[in-house]
Amino acid sequence: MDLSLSTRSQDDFEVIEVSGEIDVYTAPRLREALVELVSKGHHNLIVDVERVEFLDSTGLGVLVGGLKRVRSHDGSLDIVCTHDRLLKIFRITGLTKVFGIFDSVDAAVASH
Amino acid sequence: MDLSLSTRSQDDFEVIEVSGEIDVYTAPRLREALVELVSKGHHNLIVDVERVEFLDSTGLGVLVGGLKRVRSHDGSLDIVCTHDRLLKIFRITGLTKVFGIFDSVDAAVASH
Amino acid sequence: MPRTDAPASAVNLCLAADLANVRLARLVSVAVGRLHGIDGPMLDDVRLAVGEACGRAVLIHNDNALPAPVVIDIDGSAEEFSVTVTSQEPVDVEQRRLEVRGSRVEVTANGGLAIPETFALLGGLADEVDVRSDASGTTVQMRWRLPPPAD
Amino acid sequence: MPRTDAPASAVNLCLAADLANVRLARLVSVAVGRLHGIDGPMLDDVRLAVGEACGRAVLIHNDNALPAPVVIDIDGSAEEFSVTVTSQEPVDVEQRRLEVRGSRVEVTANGGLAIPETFALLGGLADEVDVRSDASGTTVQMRWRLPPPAD
Ligand SMILES: Nc1ncnc2c1ncn2[C@@H]1O[C@H](COP(=O)(O)OP(=O)(O)O)[C@@H](O)[C@H]1O
Ligand SMILES: Nc1ncnc2c1ncn2[C@@H]1O[C@H](COP(=O)(O)OP(=O)(O)O)[C@@H](O)[C@H]1O
Repeated sequence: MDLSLSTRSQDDFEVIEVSGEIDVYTAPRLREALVELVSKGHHNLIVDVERVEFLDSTGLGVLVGGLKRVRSHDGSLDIVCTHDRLLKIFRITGLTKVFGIFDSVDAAVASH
Repeated sequence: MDLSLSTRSQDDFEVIEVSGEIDVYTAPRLREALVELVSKGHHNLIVDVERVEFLDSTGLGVLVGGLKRVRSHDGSLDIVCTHDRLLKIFRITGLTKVFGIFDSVDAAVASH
Repeated sequence: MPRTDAPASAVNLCLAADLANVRLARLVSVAVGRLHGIDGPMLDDVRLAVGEACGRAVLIHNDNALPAPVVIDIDGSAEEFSVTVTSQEPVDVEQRRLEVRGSRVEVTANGGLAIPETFALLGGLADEVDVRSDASGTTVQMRWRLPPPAD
Repeated sequence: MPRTDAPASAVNLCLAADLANVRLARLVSVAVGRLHGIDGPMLDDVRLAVGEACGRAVLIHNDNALPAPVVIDIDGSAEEFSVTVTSQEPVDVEQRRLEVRGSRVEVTANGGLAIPETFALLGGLADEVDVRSDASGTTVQMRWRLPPPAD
Protein backbone atom coordinates (compact mmCIF):
# COMPACT_ATOMS: atom_id res chain seq x y z
CA MET A 1 0.00 0.00 0.00
CA ASP A 2 1.27 3.41 -0.94
CA LEU A 3 1.14 6.65 1.05
CA SER A 4 -1.86 8.94 0.81
CA LEU A 5 -2.38 12.30 2.45
CA SER A 6 -5.39 14.50 3.03
CA THR A 7 -5.50 17.84 4.80
CA ARG A 8 -8.37 19.70 6.47
CA SER A 9 -8.79 22.57 8.94
CA GLN A 10 -10.27 22.15 12.40
CA ASP A 11 -10.42 25.24 14.64
CA ASP A 12 -6.95 26.82 14.39
CA PHE A 13 -5.29 23.58 13.36
CA GLU A 14 -4.41 21.91 10.12
CA VAL A 15 -5.06 18.19 10.37
CA ILE A 16 -2.99 15.96 8.04
CA GLU A 17 -4.54 12.52 7.77
CA VAL A 18 -1.97 10.01 6.58
CA SER A 19 -2.74 6.49 5.39
CA GLY A 20 -0.64 3.69 3.95
CA GLU A 21 3.07 3.29 4.48
CA ILE A 22 5.47 6.04 5.56
CA ASP A 23 8.86 4.64 4.69
CA VAL A 24 12.19 5.62 3.21
CA TYR A 25 10.52 5.68 -0.24
CA THR A 26 7.33 7.59 0.55
CA ALA A 27 8.41 9.84 3.45
CA PRO A 28 9.66 12.63 1.14
CA ARG A 29 6.03 13.23 0.11
CA LEU A 30 4.99 13.73 3.73
CA ARG A 31 7.94 16.06 4.21
CA GLU A 32 6.87 18.14 1.19
CA ALA A 33 3.31 18.35 2.52
CA LEU A 34 4.52 19.56 5.93
CA VAL A 35 6.95 22.05 4.40
CA GLU A 36 4.19 23.43 2.19
CA LEU A 37 1.74 23.88 5.07
CA VAL A 38 4.36 25.70 7.13
CA SER A 39 5.36 27.91 4.20
CA LYS A 40 1.69 28.87 3.78
CA GLY A 41 1.67 30.12 7.37
CA HIS A 42 0.09 27.08 9.09
CA HIS A 43 2.07 26.56 12.27
CA ASN A 44 -0.30 24.42 14.33
CA LEU A 45 -0.35 20.96 12.82
CA ILE A 46 -1.92 17.69 13.86
CA VAL A 47 -0.68 14.58 12.05
CA ASP A 48 -3.23 11.78 12.29
CA VAL A 49 -1.45 8.43 11.73
CA GLU A 50 -4.38 6.22 12.76
CA ARG A 51 -4.60 4.76 9.28
CA VAL A 52 -0.86 4.32 8.80
CA GLU A 53 0.11 0.69 8.21
CA PHE A 54 3.83 1.14 8.53
CA LEU A 55 6.19 3.84 9.83
CA ASP A 56 9.99 3.72 9.73
CA SER A 57 12.73 5.97 11.06
CA THR A 58 12.72 8.09 7.90
CA GLY A 59 9.06 8.81 8.65
CA LEU A 60 9.94 9.68 12.23
CA GLY A 61 12.71 11.93 10.93
CA VAL A 62 10.20 13.80 8.76
CA LEU A 63 7.85 14.26 11.72
CA VAL A 64 10.72 15.53 13.89
CA GLY A 65 11.78 17.82 11.03
CA GLY A 66 8.21 19.16 10.85
CA LEU A 67 8.17 19.74 14.60
CA LYS A 68 11.41 21.71 14.45
CA ARG A 69 10.02 23.79 11.62
CA VAL A 70 6.73 24.76 13.36
CA ARG A 71 8.50 25.37 16.69
CA SER A 72 10.67 27.99 15.05
CA HIS A 73 7.35 29.80 14.47
CA ASP A 74 6.12 29.08 18.02
CA GLY A 75 3.79 26.48 16.56
CA SER A 76 3.00 22.88 17.44
CA LEU A 77 2.93 19.46 15.79
CA ASP A 78 0.88 16.82 17.58
CA ILE A 79 0.40 13.20 16.66
CA VAL A 80 -2.86 11.24 16.77
CA CYS A 81 -2.06 7.58 17.32
CA THR A 82 -3.60 4.77 19.34
CA HIS A 83 -2.05 1.67 17.78
CA ASP A 84 0.53 -0.11 19.92
CA ARG A 85 2.41 -1.13 16.79
CA LEU A 86 3.22 2.52 16.03
CA LEU A 87 3.38 3.80 19.63
CA LYS A 88 6.13 1.28 20.25
CA ILE A 89 8.29 2.93 17.57
CA PHE A 90 7.83 6.36 19.16
CA ARG A 91 8.72 4.81 22.52
CA ILE A 92 11.87 2.97 21.37
CA THR A 93 13.25 6.13 19.79
CA GLY A 94 12.38 8.32 22.79
CA LEU A 95 10.01 10.42 20.68
CA THR A 96 7.07 10.00 23.09
CA LYS A 97 8.83 12.71 25.10
CA VAL A 98 9.20 14.96 22.07
CA PHE A 99 5.70 14.81 20.58
CA GLY A 100 2.30 15.29 22.13
CA ILE A 101 0.59 12.00 21.24
CA PHE A 102 -3.22 11.90 21.49
CA ASP A 103 -6.07 9.43 21.10
CA SER A 104 -8.05 11.65 18.75
CA VAL A 105 -7.89 14.91 16.84
CA ASP A 106 -10.37 16.41 19.32
CA ALA A 107 -8.13 15.48 22.24
CA ALA A 108 -5.14 17.06 20.47
CA VAL A 109 -7.10 20.28 19.82
CA ALA A 110 -8.45 20.37 23.41
CA SER A 111 -4.90 20.09 24.83
CA HIS A 112 -4.01 23.59 23.63
CA MET B 1 -3.21 -17.36 2.99
CA ASP B 2 -3.23 -21.08 3.59
CA LEU B 3 -5.71 -23.69 2.39
CA SER B 4 -8.78 -24.49 4.45
CA LEU B 5 -11.43 -27.11 3.78
CA SER B 6 -14.89 -27.73 5.14
CA THR B 7 -17.30 -30.45 4.14
CA ARG B 8 -21.09 -30.71 4.46
CA SER B 9 -23.86 -32.83 2.95
CA GLN B 10 -26.57 -31.43 0.73
CA ASP B 11 -29.15 -33.87 -0.67
CA ASP B 12 -27.12 -36.79 -2.03
CA PHE B 13 -23.98 -34.71 -2.45
CA GLU B 14 -20.93 -33.97 -0.37
CA VAL B 15 -19.98 -30.32 -0.75
CA ILE B 16 -16.31 -29.47 -0.15
CA GLU B 17 -15.87 -25.76 0.41
CA VAL B 18 -12.30 -24.74 -0.23
CA SER B 19 -10.78 -21.40 0.70
CA GLY B 20 -7.29 -19.94 0.47
CA GLU B 21 -4.63 -21.08 -1.95
CA ILE B 22 -4.57 -24.45 -3.74
CA ASP B 23 -1.01 -24.73 -4.93
CA VAL B 24 1.84 -27.20 -5.28
CA TYR B 25 2.36 -26.97 -1.49
CA THR B 26 -1.23 -27.23 -0.23
CA ALA B 27 -2.86 -29.36 -2.95
CA PRO B 28 -1.91 -32.67 -1.27
CA ARG B 29 -4.33 -31.80 1.56
CA LEU B 30 -7.19 -31.37 -0.89
CA ARG B 31 -6.21 -34.66 -2.51
CA GLU B 32 -6.33 -36.42 0.87
CA ALA B 33 -9.74 -34.93 1.61
CA LEU B 34 -11.13 -36.14 -1.74
CA VAL B 35 -9.57 -39.59 -1.36
CA GLU B 36 -11.05 -39.90 2.13
CA LEU B 37 -14.55 -38.92 1.00
CA VAL B 38 -14.45 -41.43 -1.84
CA SER B 39 -13.12 -44.19 0.42
CA LYS B 40 -16.03 -43.52 2.79
CA GLY B 41 -18.41 -44.19 -0.07
CA HIS B 42 -19.24 -40.64 -1.11
CA HIS B 43 -19.19 -40.64 -4.90
CA ASN B 44 -21.11 -37.48 -5.70
CA LEU B 45 -18.92 -34.52 -4.87
CA ILE B 46 -19.24 -30.80 -5.39
CA VAL B 47 -16.09 -28.75 -4.92
CA ASP B 48 -16.92 -25.13 -4.20
CA VAL B 49 -13.92 -22.95 -5.08
CA GLU B 50 -15.70 -19.60 -4.74
CA ARG B 51 -13.43 -18.59 -1.87
CA VAL B 52 -10.23 -19.85 -3.46
CA GLU B 53 -7.69 -17.06 -3.94
CA PHE B 54 -5.27 -19.02 -6.06
CA LEU B 55 -5.30 -22.28 -8.01
CA ASP B 56 -2.39 -23.79 -9.91
CA SER B 57 -1.97 -26.82 -12.15
CA THR B 58 -1.23 -29.09 -9.19
CA GLY B 59 -4.64 -28.10 -7.82
CA LEU B 60 -6.20 -28.84 -11.20
CA GLY B 61 -4.43 -32.20 -11.23
CA VAL B 62 -5.95 -33.05 -7.85
CA LEU B 63 -9.42 -32.12 -9.08
CA VAL B 64 -8.95 -34.24 -12.23
CA GLY B 65 -7.65 -37.08 -10.06
CA GLY B 66 -10.77 -36.79 -7.87
CA LEU B 67 -12.98 -36.85 -10.93
CA LYS B 68 -11.34 -40.02 -12.23
CA ARG B 69 -11.78 -41.63 -8.82
CA VAL B 70 -15.53 -40.90 -8.47
CA ARG B 71 -16.19 -41.79 -12.11
CA SER B 72 -14.81 -45.26 -11.49
CA HIS B 73 -17.76 -45.55 -9.04
CA ASP B 74 -20.20 -43.95 -11.52
CA GLY B 75 -20.11 -40.82 -9.42
CA SER B 76 -19.62 -37.14 -10.25
CA LEU B 77 -17.39 -34.25 -9.30
CA ASP B 78 -18.72 -30.79 -10.10
CA ILE B 79 -17.09 -27.44 -9.56
CA VAL B 80 -18.75 -24.29 -8.24
CA CYS B 81 -16.91 -21.28 -9.61
CA THR B 82 -17.92 -17.87 -10.92
CA HIS B 83 -14.66 -15.92 -10.80
CA ASP B 84 -13.11 -15.16 -14.17
CA ARG B 85 -9.65 -15.40 -12.64
CA LEU B 86 -10.20 -19.12 -11.92
CA LEU B 87 -12.46 -19.92 -14.87
CA LYS B 88 -9.68 -18.74 -17.15
CA ILE B 89 -7.37 -21.46 -15.79
CA PHE B 90 -9.96 -24.17 -16.44
CA ARG B 91 -10.40 -22.76 -19.93
CA ILE B 92 -6.69 -22.57 -20.83
CA THR B 93 -6.18 -26.18 -19.80
CA GLY B 94 -9.30 -27.42 -21.58
CA LEU B 95 -10.86 -28.57 -18.31
CA THR B 96 -14.12 -26.64 -18.88
CA LYS B 97 -14.97 -29.60 -21.13
CA VAL B 98 -14.08 -32.11 -18.45
CA PHE B 99 -15.86 -30.68 -15.40
CA GLY B 100 -19.37 -29.49 -14.87
CA ILE B 101 -18.82 -25.91 -13.70
CA PHE B 102 -21.74 -24.16 -11.97
CA ASP B 103 -22.63 -20.78 -10.50
CA SER B 104 -23.83 -22.20 -7.20
CA VAL B 105 -24.08 -25.42 -5.23
CA ASP B 106 -27.84 -25.41 -5.85
CA ALA B 107 -27.30 -25.21 -9.60
CA ALA B 108 -24.82 -28.10 -9.44
CA VAL B 109 -27.28 -30.24 -7.44
CA ALA B 110 -30.18 -29.32 -9.76
CA SER B 111 -28.18 -30.41 -12.83
CA HIS B 112 -28.34 -34.07 -11.81
CA MET C 1 20.53 10.85 -6.70
CA PRO C 2 23.02 8.91 -8.84
CA ARG C 3 21.42 6.05 -10.73
CA THR C 4 23.04 2.66 -10.50
CA ASP C 5 23.93 0.52 -13.50
CA ALA C 6 21.40 -2.14 -12.55
CA PRO C 7 17.84 -1.52 -13.70
CA ALA C 8 15.66 0.02 -10.99
CA SER C 9 13.58 -3.02 -10.29
CA ALA C 10 15.99 -5.86 -10.95
CA VAL C 11 15.25 -8.40 -8.31
CA ASN C 12 16.93 -11.72 -7.84
CA LEU C 13 15.53 -14.30 -5.44
CA CYS C 14 17.21 -17.57 -4.49
CA LEU C 15 14.95 -20.06 -2.75
CA ALA C 16 15.75 -23.33 -1.05
CA ALA C 17 13.88 -26.03 -2.94
CA ASP C 18 10.96 -26.22 -0.55
CA LEU C 19 7.40 -26.30 -1.85
CA ALA C 20 6.38 -23.78 0.83
CA ASN C 21 8.73 -21.28 -0.83
CA VAL C 22 6.85 -21.29 -4.14
CA ARG C 23 4.37 -18.88 -2.58
CA LEU C 24 7.22 -16.46 -1.88
CA ALA C 25 8.19 -16.44 -5.54
CA ARG C 26 4.60 -15.58 -6.44
CA LEU C 27 4.44 -12.89 -3.77
CA VAL C 28 7.64 -11.20 -4.89
CA SER C 29 6.80 -11.34 -8.61
CA VAL C 30 3.41 -9.82 -7.97
CA ALA C 31 4.90 -7.08 -5.80
CA VAL C 32 7.51 -6.24 -8.45
CA GLY C 33 4.87 -6.48 -11.18
CA ARG C 34 2.80 -3.89 -9.29
CA LEU C 35 5.84 -1.58 -9.18
CA HIS C 36 5.75 -1.84 -12.99
CA GLY C 37 2.11 -0.84 -13.08
CA ILE C 38 0.73 -4.31 -13.78
CA ASP C 39 -2.66 -5.05 -12.25
CA GLY C 40 -5.94 -6.87 -12.88
CA PRO C 41 -5.96 -10.08 -14.95
CA MET C 42 -2.37 -9.60 -16.14
CA LEU C 43 -1.19 -9.64 -12.53
CA ASP C 44 -3.14 -12.89 -12.01
CA ASP C 45 -1.32 -14.32 -15.04
CA VAL C 46 2.07 -13.33 -13.61
CA ARG C 47 1.18 -14.87 -10.24
CA LEU C 48 0.09 -18.16 -11.76
CA ALA C 49 2.85 -18.43 -14.36
CA VAL C 50 5.57 -17.80 -11.77
CA GLY C 51 3.93 -20.30 -9.44
CA GLU C 52 3.89 -22.92 -12.20
CA ALA C 53 7.48 -22.38 -13.26
CA CYS C 54 8.77 -22.31 -9.67
CA GLY C 55 6.69 -25.25 -8.56
CA ARG C 56 8.14 -27.24 -11.44
CA ALA C 57 11.68 -26.16 -10.54
CA VAL C 58 11.28 -27.00 -6.84
CA LEU C 59 9.83 -30.43 -7.63
CA ILE C 60 12.74 -31.15 -9.96
CA HIS C 61 15.27 -30.10 -7.33
CA ASN C 62 13.56 -32.22 -4.71
CA ASP C 63 13.17 -35.29 -6.89
CA ASN C 64 16.80 -35.10 -7.93
CA ALA C 65 18.04 -34.20 -4.42
CA LEU C 66 19.76 -31.05 -5.67
CA PRO C 67 21.02 -28.87 -2.81
CA ALA C 68 21.25 -25.72 -4.95
CA PRO C 69 18.56 -23.07 -4.67
CA VAL C 70 16.00 -22.29 -7.34
CA VAL C 71 16.78 -18.86 -8.77
CA ILE C 72 14.18 -16.30 -9.85
CA ASP C 73 15.19 -13.18 -11.78
CA ILE C 74 12.61 -10.46 -12.15
CA ASP C 75 13.20 -7.60 -14.47
CA GLY C 76 11.30 -4.96 -16.30
CA SER C 77 11.40 -1.94 -18.53
CA ALA C 78 8.74 0.44 -19.72
CA GLU C 79 7.74 -2.04 -22.44
CA GLU C 80 8.23 -5.43 -20.88
CA PHE C 81 8.12 -7.38 -17.65
CA SER C 82 10.02 -10.64 -17.37
CA VAL C 83 10.52 -13.41 -14.86
CA THR C 84 13.15 -16.09 -15.37
CA VAL C 85 13.21 -19.24 -13.26
CA THR C 86 16.40 -21.28 -13.23
CA SER C 87 16.59 -24.81 -11.94
CA GLN C 88 19.95 -26.47 -11.75
CA GLU C 89 19.25 -30.05 -12.78
CA PRO C 90 21.89 -31.27 -15.17
CA VAL C 91 19.84 -32.25 -18.19
CA ASP C 92 21.15 -35.23 -20.02
CA VAL C 93 20.28 -33.90 -23.43
CA GLU C 94 21.49 -37.12 -25.00
CA GLN C 95 19.03 -39.16 -23.02
CA ARG C 96 16.40 -36.44 -23.55
CA ARG C 97 14.45 -37.15 -20.42
CA LEU C 98 14.35 -36.44 -16.74
CA GLU C 99 12.17 -37.82 -14.00
CA VAL C 100 9.71 -35.38 -12.43
CA ARG C 101 7.45 -36.90 -9.82
CA GLY C 102 7.56 -40.15 -11.68
CA SER C 103 6.21 -38.81 -14.93
CA ARG C 104 8.49 -38.69 -17.92
CA VAL C 105 9.51 -35.30 -19.13
CA GLU C 106 10.67 -34.97 -22.68
CA VAL C 107 13.58 -32.83 -23.65
CA THR C 108 12.66 -31.25 -26.95
CA ALA C 109 14.95 -30.89 -29.93
CA ASN C 110 16.03 -27.36 -28.98
CA GLY C 111 16.93 -28.47 -25.47
CA GLY C 112 13.69 -27.38 -23.80
CA LEU C 113 11.99 -29.48 -21.18
CA ALA C 114 8.37 -30.28 -21.74
CA ILE C 115 6.01 -31.04 -18.90
CA PRO C 116 2.78 -30.92 -20.85
CA GLU C 117 0.41 -29.36 -18.27
CA THR C 118 2.85 -26.82 -16.93
CA PHE C 119 3.92 -25.51 -20.27
CA ALA C 120 0.41 -25.55 -21.70
CA LEU C 121 -0.58 -23.28 -18.87
CA LEU C 122 2.50 -21.04 -19.19
CA GLY C 123 1.86 -20.59 -22.88
CA GLY C 124 -1.63 -19.35 -22.07
CA LEU C 125 -0.44 -16.95 -19.37
CA ALA C 126 2.67 -15.18 -20.64
CA ASP C 127 3.10 -13.37 -23.94
CA GLU C 128 6.31 -15.29 -24.56
CA VAL C 129 7.77 -18.36 -22.92
CA ASP C 130 11.30 -19.41 -23.65
CA VAL C 131 12.68 -22.63 -22.18
CA ARG C 132 16.34 -23.59 -22.49
CA SER C 133 18.16 -26.55 -21.00
CA ASP C 134 21.75 -27.57 -20.99
CA ALA C 135 24.08 -29.61 -18.88
CA SER C 136 24.00 -27.02 -16.08
CA GLY C 137 20.26 -26.57 -15.78
CA THR C 138 17.07 -25.18 -17.24
CA THR C 139 15.84 -21.62 -17.51
CA VAL C 140 12.19 -20.79 -18.10
CA GLN C 141 11.80 -17.19 -19.16
CA MET C 142 8.33 -15.65 -19.23
CA ARG C 143 7.70 -12.25 -20.73
CA TRP C 144 4.76 -9.90 -20.69
CA ARG C 145 4.43 -6.86 -22.94
CA LEU C 146 3.30 -3.87 -20.91
CA PRO C 147 0.56 -1.63 -22.27
CA PRO C 148 1.69 1.94 -22.91
CA PRO C 149 0.90 4.03 -19.83
CA ALA C 150 -2.44 5.81 -20.07
CA ASP C 151 -2.24 9.57 -19.51
CA MET D 1 11.02 -36.61 -0.44
CA PRO D 2 14.79 -36.19 -0.19
CA ARG D 3 15.78 -33.15 1.85
CA THR D 4 18.27 -30.77 0.36
CA ASP D 5 21.38 -29.57 2.18
CA ALA D 6 20.12 -26.01 2.31
CA PRO D 7 17.79 -25.23 5.20
CA ALA D 8 14.12 -25.41 4.25
CA SER D 9 13.43 -21.72 4.35
CA ALA D 10 16.74 -20.24 3.29
CA VAL D 11 15.88 -17.30 1.11
CA ASN D 12 18.28 -14.97 -0.55
CA LEU D 13 17.10 -11.76 -2.17
CA CYS D 14 19.24 -9.40 -4.25
CA LEU D 15 17.68 -6.00 -4.86
CA ALA D 16 18.78 -3.17 -7.10
CA ALA D 17 19.49 -0.19 -4.85
CA ASP D 18 16.15 1.51 -5.40
CA LEU D 19 14.18 2.91 -2.47
CA ALA D 20 11.00 1.41 -3.92
CA ASN D 21 12.55 -2.03 -3.43
CA VAL D 22 12.85 -1.67 0.36
CA ARG D 23 9.19 -2.60 0.61
CA LEU D 24 9.95 -5.88 -1.18
CA ALA D 25 12.54 -6.75 1.42
CA ARG D 26 9.95 -6.16 4.15
CA LEU D 27 7.34 -8.17 2.30
CA VAL D 28 9.60 -11.17 1.79
CA SER D 29 10.94 -11.17 5.37
CA VAL D 30 7.43 -11.02 6.75
CA ALA D 31 6.29 -13.85 4.49
CA VAL D 32 9.25 -16.03 5.49
CA GLY D 33 8.78 -15.05 9.15
CA ARG D 34 5.16 -16.27 8.90
CA LEU D 35 6.42 -19.61 7.52
CA HIS D 36 8.40 -19.82 10.77
CA GLY D 37 5.31 -19.22 12.85
CA ILE D 38 6.10 -15.60 13.72
CA ASP D 39 3.09 -13.33 14.10
CA GLY D 40 1.74 -10.39 16.10
CA PRO D 41 4.13 -7.77 17.49
CA MET D 42 7.21 -9.85 16.70
CA LEU D 43 6.27 -9.85 13.01
CA ASP D 44 5.91 -6.05 13.19
CA ASP D 45 9.42 -5.91 14.66
CA VAL D 46 10.81 -8.03 11.82
CA ARG D 47 9.06 -5.85 9.23
CA LEU D 48 10.42 -2.63 10.69
CA ALA D 49 13.92 -3.88 11.43
CA VAL D 50 14.35 -5.24 7.91
CA GLY D 51 12.98 -2.00 6.48
CA GLU D 52 15.47 0.01 8.53
CA ALA D 53 18.47 -2.11 7.63
CA CYS D 54 17.56 -2.25 3.94
CA GLY D 55 16.67 1.41 3.71
CA ARG D 56 20.06 2.21 5.17
CA ALA D 57 21.80 -0.13 2.71
CA VAL D 58 19.95 1.26 -0.33
CA LEU D 59 20.71 4.86 0.68
CA ILE D 60 24.38 4.00 1.06
CA HIS D 61 24.48 2.32 -2.35
CA ASN D 62 22.74 5.29 -3.94
CA ASP D 63 24.85 7.94 -2.25
CA ASN D 64 28.03 6.12 -3.22
CA ALA D 65 26.78 5.23 -6.73
CA LEU D 66 27.38 1.53 -6.20
CA PRO D 67 25.94 -0.59 -9.01
CA ALA D 68 25.89 -3.79 -6.93
CA PRO D 69 22.62 -5.03 -5.47
CA VAL D 70 21.76 -4.99 -1.78
CA VAL D 71 21.63 -8.59 -0.55
CA ILE D 72 19.18 -9.94 2.01
CA ASP D 73 19.62 -13.41 3.50
CA ILE D 74 16.74 -14.83 5.48
CA ASP D 75 17.18 -17.95 7.48
CA GLY D 76 15.58 -19.74 10.34
CA SER D 77 15.53 -22.79 12.53
CA ALA D 78 13.14 -24.00 15.21
CA GLU D 79 14.84 -21.67 17.72
CA GLU D 80 15.83 -18.63 15.74
CA PHE D 81 14.91 -16.42 12.82
CA SER D 82 17.55 -14.24 11.22
CA VAL D 83 17.81 -11.65 8.50
CA THR D 84 21.16 -10.39 7.24
CA VAL D 85 21.44 -7.32 5.04
CA THR D 86 24.66 -6.82 3.13
CA SER D 87 25.62 -3.55 1.51
CA GLN D 88 28.72 -3.43 -0.58
CA GLU D 89 30.23 -0.05 0.22
CA PRO D 90 33.96 -0.37 0.73
CA VAL D 91 34.40 0.97 4.24
CA ASP D 92 37.58 2.88 4.73
CA VAL D 93 38.14 1.62 8.22
CA GLU D 94 41.20 3.85 8.53
CA GLN D 95 39.17 6.94 7.86
CA ARG D 96 36.38 5.53 10.04
CA ARG D 97 33.59 7.35 8.32
CA LEU D 98 31.29 7.19 5.35
CA GLU D 99 28.79 9.68 4.00
CA VAL D 100 25.15 8.70 4.25
CA ARG D 101 22.75 11.36 3.06
CA GLY D 102 25.18 14.00 4.19
CA SER D 103 25.26 12.92 7.81
CA ARG D 104 28.45 11.46 9.16
CA VAL D 105 28.45 7.83 10.05
CA GLU D 106 31.04 6.61 12.48
CA VAL D 107 32.84 3.36 12.02
CA THR D 108 33.18 1.88 15.48
CA ALA D 109 36.29 0.23 16.87
CA ASN D 110 35.10 -3.26 15.93
CA GLY D 111 34.44 -2.17 12.37
CA GLY D 112 30.72 -1.60 12.77
CA LEU D 113 28.95 1.31 11.16
CA ALA D 114 26.86 3.48 13.40
CA ILE D 115 23.96 5.52 12.14
CA PRO D 116 22.49 6.53 15.45
CA GLU D 117 18.75 6.46 14.71
CA THR D 118 18.78 3.32 12.58
CA PHE D 119 20.75 1.27 15.03
CA ALA D 120 18.88 2.60 18.07
CA LEU D 121 15.72 1.33 16.44
CA LEU D 122 17.23 -2.02 15.38
CA GLY D 123 18.47 -2.61 18.91
CA GLY D 124 14.93 -2.18 20.18
CA LEU D 125 13.42 -4.48 17.56
CA ALA D 126 15.65 -7.53 17.23
CA ASP D 127 16.90 -9.75 20.03
CA GLU D 128 20.42 -9.44 18.67
CA VAL D 129 21.97 -7.08 16.15
CA ASP D 130 25.42 -7.71 14.82
CA VAL D 131 27.07 -5.20 12.47
CA ARG D 132 30.36 -5.89 10.74
CA SER D 133 32.18 -3.81 8.17
CA ASP D 134 35.30 -4.36 6.19
CA ALA D 135 36.82 -3.22 2.95
CA SER D 136 34.23 -5.18 0.94
CA GLY D 137 31.08 -4.01 2.66
CA THR D 138 28.86 -4.11 5.72
CA THR D 139 26.58 -6.83 7.01
CA VAL D 140 23.81 -6.12 9.49
CA GLN D 141 22.56 -9.34 11.02
CA MET D 142 19.35 -9.28 13.06
CA ARG D 143 18.22 -12.26 15.07
CA TRP D 144 15.00 -13.15 16.84
CA ARG D 145 14.64 -16.03 19.28
CA LEU D 146 11.51 -17.98 18.50
CA PRO D 147 9.20 -19.02 21.33
CA PRO D 148 8.88 -22.80 21.71
CA PRO D 149 5.82 -23.95 19.75
CA ALA D 150 2.69 -24.21 21.89
CA ASP D 151 0.98 -27.59 21.71
N1 LIG E 1 14.23 7.58 14.48
C1 LIG E 1 14.51 8.77 15.01
N2 LIG E 1 14.49 8.94 16.32
C2 LIG E 1 14.79 10.12 16.87
N3 LIG E 1 15.11 11.19 16.13
C3 LIG E 1 15.15 11.07 14.83
C4 LIG E 1 14.83 9.87 14.19
N4 LIG E 1 14.96 10.04 12.84
C5 LIG E 1 15.33 11.30 12.69
N5 LIG E 1 15.45 11.93 13.87
C6 LIG E 1 15.85 13.31 14.08
O1 LIG E 1 14.92 14.06 13.38
C7 LIG E 1 15.55 15.23 12.86
C8 LIG E 1 15.20 15.25 11.41
O2 LIG E 1 16.03 16.11 10.77
P1 LIG E 1 15.99 16.13 9.20
O3 LIG E 1 15.66 14.75 8.68
O4 LIG E 1 17.26 16.73 8.80
O5 LIG E 1 14.73 17.06 8.94
P2 LIG E 1 14.70 18.52 8.31
O6 LIG E 1 15.69 18.52 7.21
O7 LIG E 1 13.27 18.61 7.84
O8 LIG E 1 15.03 19.44 9.46
C9 LIG E 1 17.03 15.08 13.15
O9 LIG E 1 17.34 15.87 14.29
C10 LIG E 1 17.20 13.63 13.49
O10 LIG E 1 18.24 13.41 14.40
N1 LIG F 1 -3.32 -28.51 -15.63
C1 LIG F 1 -3.88 -29.64 -16.04
N2 LIG F 1 -4.66 -29.62 -17.13
C2 LIG F 1 -5.22 -30.76 -17.58
N3 LIG F 1 -5.06 -31.95 -17.00
C3 LIG F 1 -4.30 -31.99 -15.93
C4 LIG F 1 -3.68 -30.86 -15.39
N4 LIG F 1 -2.97 -31.23 -14.29
C5 LIG F 1 -3.13 -32.53 -14.18
N5 LIG F 1 -3.93 -33.00 -15.14
C6 LIG F 1 -4.32 -34.40 -15.34
O1 LIG F 1 -4.98 -34.78 -14.16
C7 LIG F 1 -4.71 -36.13 -13.89
C8 LIG F 1 -4.22 -36.17 -12.48
O2 LIG F 1 -3.65 -37.33 -12.24
P1 LIG F 1 -2.86 -37.54 -10.89
O3 LIG F 1 -2.27 -36.20 -10.45
O4 LIG F 1 -1.96 -38.68 -11.10
O5 LIG F 1 -4.06 -37.86 -9.88
P2 LIG F 1 -4.35 -39.23 -9.13
O6 LIG F 1 -3.02 -39.77 -8.70
O7 LIG F 1 -5.21 -38.76 -7.97
O8 LIG F 1 -5.08 -40.08 -10.13
C9 LIG F 1 -3.70 -36.61 -14.93
O9 LIG F 1 -4.40 -37.30 -15.92
C10 LIG F 1 -3.13 -35.34 -15.50
O10 LIG F 1 -2.77 -35.46 -16.84
